[in-house]
Amino acid sequence: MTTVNEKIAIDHGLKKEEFKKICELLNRTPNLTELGIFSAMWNEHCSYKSSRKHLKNLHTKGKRVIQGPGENAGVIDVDDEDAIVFKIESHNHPSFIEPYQGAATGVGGIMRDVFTMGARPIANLNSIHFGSPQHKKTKNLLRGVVKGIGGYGNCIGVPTIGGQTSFDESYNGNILVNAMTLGLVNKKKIFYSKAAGLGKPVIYVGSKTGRDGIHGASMASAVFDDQIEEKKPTVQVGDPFTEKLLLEACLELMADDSIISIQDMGAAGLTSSSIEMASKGKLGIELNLSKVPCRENGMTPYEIMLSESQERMLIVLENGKEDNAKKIFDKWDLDFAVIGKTTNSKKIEIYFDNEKVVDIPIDFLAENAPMYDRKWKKTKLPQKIKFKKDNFKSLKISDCLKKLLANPNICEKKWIWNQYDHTVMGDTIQKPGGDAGVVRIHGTEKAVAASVDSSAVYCFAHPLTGGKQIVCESWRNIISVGAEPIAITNCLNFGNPEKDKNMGEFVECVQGISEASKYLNFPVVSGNVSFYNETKDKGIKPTPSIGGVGLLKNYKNMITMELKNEGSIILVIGKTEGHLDQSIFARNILNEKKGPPPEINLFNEKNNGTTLMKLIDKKLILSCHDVSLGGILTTISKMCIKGKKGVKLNKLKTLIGKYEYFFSEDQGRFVIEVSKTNFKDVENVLKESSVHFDELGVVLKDNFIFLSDDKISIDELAKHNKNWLMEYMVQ
Amino acid sequence: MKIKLTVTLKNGVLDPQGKAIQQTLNGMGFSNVEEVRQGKYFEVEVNEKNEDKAKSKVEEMCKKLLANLVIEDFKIL
Amino acid sequence: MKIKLTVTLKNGVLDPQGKAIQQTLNGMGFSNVEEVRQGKYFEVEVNEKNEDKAKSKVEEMCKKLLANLVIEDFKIL
Amino acid sequence: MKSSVIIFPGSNCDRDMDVALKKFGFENQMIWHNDAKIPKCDLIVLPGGFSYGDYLRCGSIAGKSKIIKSVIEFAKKGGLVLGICNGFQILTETGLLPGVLQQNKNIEFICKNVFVKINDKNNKYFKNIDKDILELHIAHNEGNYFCSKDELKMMNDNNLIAVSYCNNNGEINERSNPNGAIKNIAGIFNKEKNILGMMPHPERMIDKYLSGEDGSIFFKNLLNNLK
Ligand SMILES: Nc1ncnc2c1ncn2[C@@H]1O[C@H](COP(=O)(O)OP(=O)(O)O)[C@@H](O)[C@H]1O
Ligand SMILES: [Mg+2]
Repeated sequence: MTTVNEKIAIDHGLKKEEFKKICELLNRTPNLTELGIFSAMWNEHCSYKSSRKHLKNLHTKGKRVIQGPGENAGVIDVDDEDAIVFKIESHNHPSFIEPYQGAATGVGGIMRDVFTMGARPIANLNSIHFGSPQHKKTKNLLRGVVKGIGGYGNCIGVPTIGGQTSFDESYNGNILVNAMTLGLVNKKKIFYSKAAGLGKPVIYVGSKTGRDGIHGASMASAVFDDQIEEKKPTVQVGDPFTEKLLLEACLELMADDSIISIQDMGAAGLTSSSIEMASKGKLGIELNLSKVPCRENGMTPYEIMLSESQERMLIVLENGKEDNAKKIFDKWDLDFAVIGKTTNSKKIEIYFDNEKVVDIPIDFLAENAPMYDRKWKKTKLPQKIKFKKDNFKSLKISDCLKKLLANPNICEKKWIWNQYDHTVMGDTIQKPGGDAGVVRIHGTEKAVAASVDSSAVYCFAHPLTGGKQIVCESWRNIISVGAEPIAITNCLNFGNPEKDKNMGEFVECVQGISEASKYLNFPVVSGNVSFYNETKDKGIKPTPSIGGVGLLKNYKNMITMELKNEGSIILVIGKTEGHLDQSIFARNILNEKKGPPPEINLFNEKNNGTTLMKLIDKKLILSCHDVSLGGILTTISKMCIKGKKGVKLNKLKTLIGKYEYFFSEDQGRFVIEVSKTNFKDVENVLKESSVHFDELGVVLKDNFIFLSDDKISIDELAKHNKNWLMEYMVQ
Repeated sequence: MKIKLTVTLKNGVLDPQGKAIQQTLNGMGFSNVEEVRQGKYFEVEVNEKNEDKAKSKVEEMCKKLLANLVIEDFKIL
Repeated sequence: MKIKLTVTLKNGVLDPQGKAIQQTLNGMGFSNVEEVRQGKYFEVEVNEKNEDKAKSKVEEMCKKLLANLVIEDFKIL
Repeated sequence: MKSSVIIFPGSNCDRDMDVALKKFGFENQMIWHNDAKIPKCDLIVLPGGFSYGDYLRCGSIAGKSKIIKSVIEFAKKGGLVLGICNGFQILTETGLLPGVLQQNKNIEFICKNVFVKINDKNNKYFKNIDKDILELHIAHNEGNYFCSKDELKMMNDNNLIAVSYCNNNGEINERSNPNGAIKNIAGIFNKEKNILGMMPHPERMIDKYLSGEDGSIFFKNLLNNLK
């Protein structure tokens, strides 16, 4: 076997000093397989070496939190016997290289994280970000990613109930694909990855191991012969059919109590799964790689340990349960092999062809993994832009509105979600296109709401504010459908952490997320970090995505955004200050890209949200939509389009100019529809709680938005809103 | 003229379809089927009389669209 | 031995995939692509040394599973 | 009334169908594909999903499964067999129904509500239904029905085109055709009309909080017709 030296270590993505530390820890030079294991465990993805220090500051506790970060997924209590398991994860690089397979395996991976814990997946979401629509790669990437997400999720039969799609030139060379899954589990039947007990059989189940995804970086030319190209499929191919079988087989096995611990083989495959289980249980583990089911002949221990073949699981079983377990996996036509056992050595010891090929104390790989306190730079709050009357002189409200509704980041994304099966499982009661997707908890009166949000533009302008903003937006989206926000998961997509600017963006976004989630009592229960999203030195805008989850105690009280009744009154809750900087209006219409993002006032945010929940509880609200990109008028337009109704807007009673009033993106606001008869009650509740509101107008049967000096046809607005993406994709 | 080509998965890349087909064939009694690999086959009609030119055009198409060289190989027949 | 074959849509059967590819190719600047038809390509490894026998086995597989003769033709290469 | 839903590896609308059948009064049983026998029942349902991953062609591998022989036997004796979506694809692959389901014309998976017109009520499935147009849900990648001219003629002559995609006024035209199916065909019968295959999913439309309630009409009516 190749002798390991510094160069090979560096080819494996390790730093000089890291390699030195490995040799010191071991008191010898590792062999190639061992080096591969170190490089996998010590890389950013598994060790969180740049982020760990800061992630500790996240707010992770709450009354309903059953399991916070650190497991395969987070778990929250949703009353009775029920708990929801959920997490979001990135699959950015693979999706850029092979959009279909990259996105598909991203969905597969996150679903495994969820059903590993004993939960049946009940909903998928995705947050996808592409380069400028004009960029030559964008269209094919979008098409491939959407097909991949659908291809996997549809096949498994889990509804995709929501998501988010954005376009920004900073993703030209580096798209983002984040996939989120929610699963339902019985509180008493949650499975964890912590191994326990000595001499327990370690079981491999699922697909066979091939040479998929073995780290590109670790494929040093010294390691392989001239067939290297042949041996190097770095993108994995997903097999949703096998995953469906694996899901059913695992859930079947979980019905009794033979499993001690279970872990899916995700990044760094068998390496990280086996080491994590042992590390959490403070045990050792012994594996015999000759027993691992392989797809190809002649696979080396190095390859077997580092393969990222999909649809595989590692299980520690109770003694004596092997036969019964095997029967289940046979029934589902899946591979099953006893490949090792737990030990008290606190080491990972690996045998192959009767030879010991790896012998490493687990601590070296987990606890002793490097942790960096990287340099970071604070982003100053940009100066506020002074917009003058002149800026608006040549504009017309109706033209601006049409343009905004057709903006790629605001327009309807039906082309996307029509390709996702969003109704399978028969419990989807709010489909994509609303503020949050909602699925019933099967057979109960309860339902869960979920949404994914991010706002790279705000985060780029001022990461601290941006971080807070997304948590607030997520909270608002959940409330808007009538649910009580419970917890979030986060996928932190950033550039190169070795650059102080990018690291600063990370640190401050995390701080913002933490502050807001603490204040709103909206804890983080799971998540994932993706660094190095850059090509040729050009990094992405900082893009943390937040996946929020909420509970509806009775699904019949769900709220949707479409206007319901002629004659109702519409109001906006929350104060409109006219903050245009960083708004789509400023960027898209005034062509002004500078300035600070809208300020977050957590007190108002919480007060407005909880008061709205109170109103919803009292059944005083007919429809609701939070105000986000594009401001109040965009929000109203969407409610009109969906409800096929018009509105007559009152004359503005404010000192703010109409463009600022209609298009500013001040935070903490919702547009709500209230019946005439309930209006007084609503007014009282809002006043009691000191929530600012403006009465905007009344709902009409006619298909127009009437402004004091203009009239805009809803059909025309709908056309602008619905057509952009469809037309873009068929061109 | 019409150019024919195949696009196949690289060796070592998982071929779930091929695997499922093989198992089905075995189940149907074709017990001596040891492996099935599935690929794509294309016939491209190019408005170009010169065979070499047509083929080199198609090769370019393969590289840019028809095959993803990360996981697939193509072969012009 | 390894037997190779293609399965293609019968003439006259609509091939939406091929059509979409053709349009994309046109859009990418390959303006002289006039038609694209997509089919399937298989490599079947049969434990059988005699070529004729192997081929006739594969022909049977085509008829029974690999091709849907309502809309597809197959060709053993 | 007794019904059996067959589960193939990769079926994923099996539970939804079970829920729907039970909701409207069927005594339903789930049957695993490897069981060669189907217990005595009045209706067999092949549910939607991706049997065997739908690799090769949709429904083709399920068409060779063990249980399918019993389904064919049951059907040949006049038993009612309902195939929804993937179930429809399986029925064409086994030859119980003519034609094939190809990839949608726009080569995209489609998940949305559509309207279908009931063309024939002289059968167990649609007899006595008091509506001519149903709003149902589709979710498929291969629903583009195709058959030969002769088969089409034969089906027309025998009123075997069960349901056709239409708009909310019942007009059957290209705009109301979601997937390119020949003559807007959404579902067909065999000659004896005991076998129905259709792409839309009535089981996803069984209460007002879902995509709609017209699925309820279908199941209630079916149960009454079997009584
Ligand atoms: N990639 C996607 N997958 C599924 N649904 C999506 C996707 N992108 C957008 N949507 C749907 O469109 C809705 C509206 O998106 P967006 O305009 O970002 O929300 P909002 O109106 O809350 O600002 C989302 O809530 C979601 O339901
Ligand atoms: Mg919203």
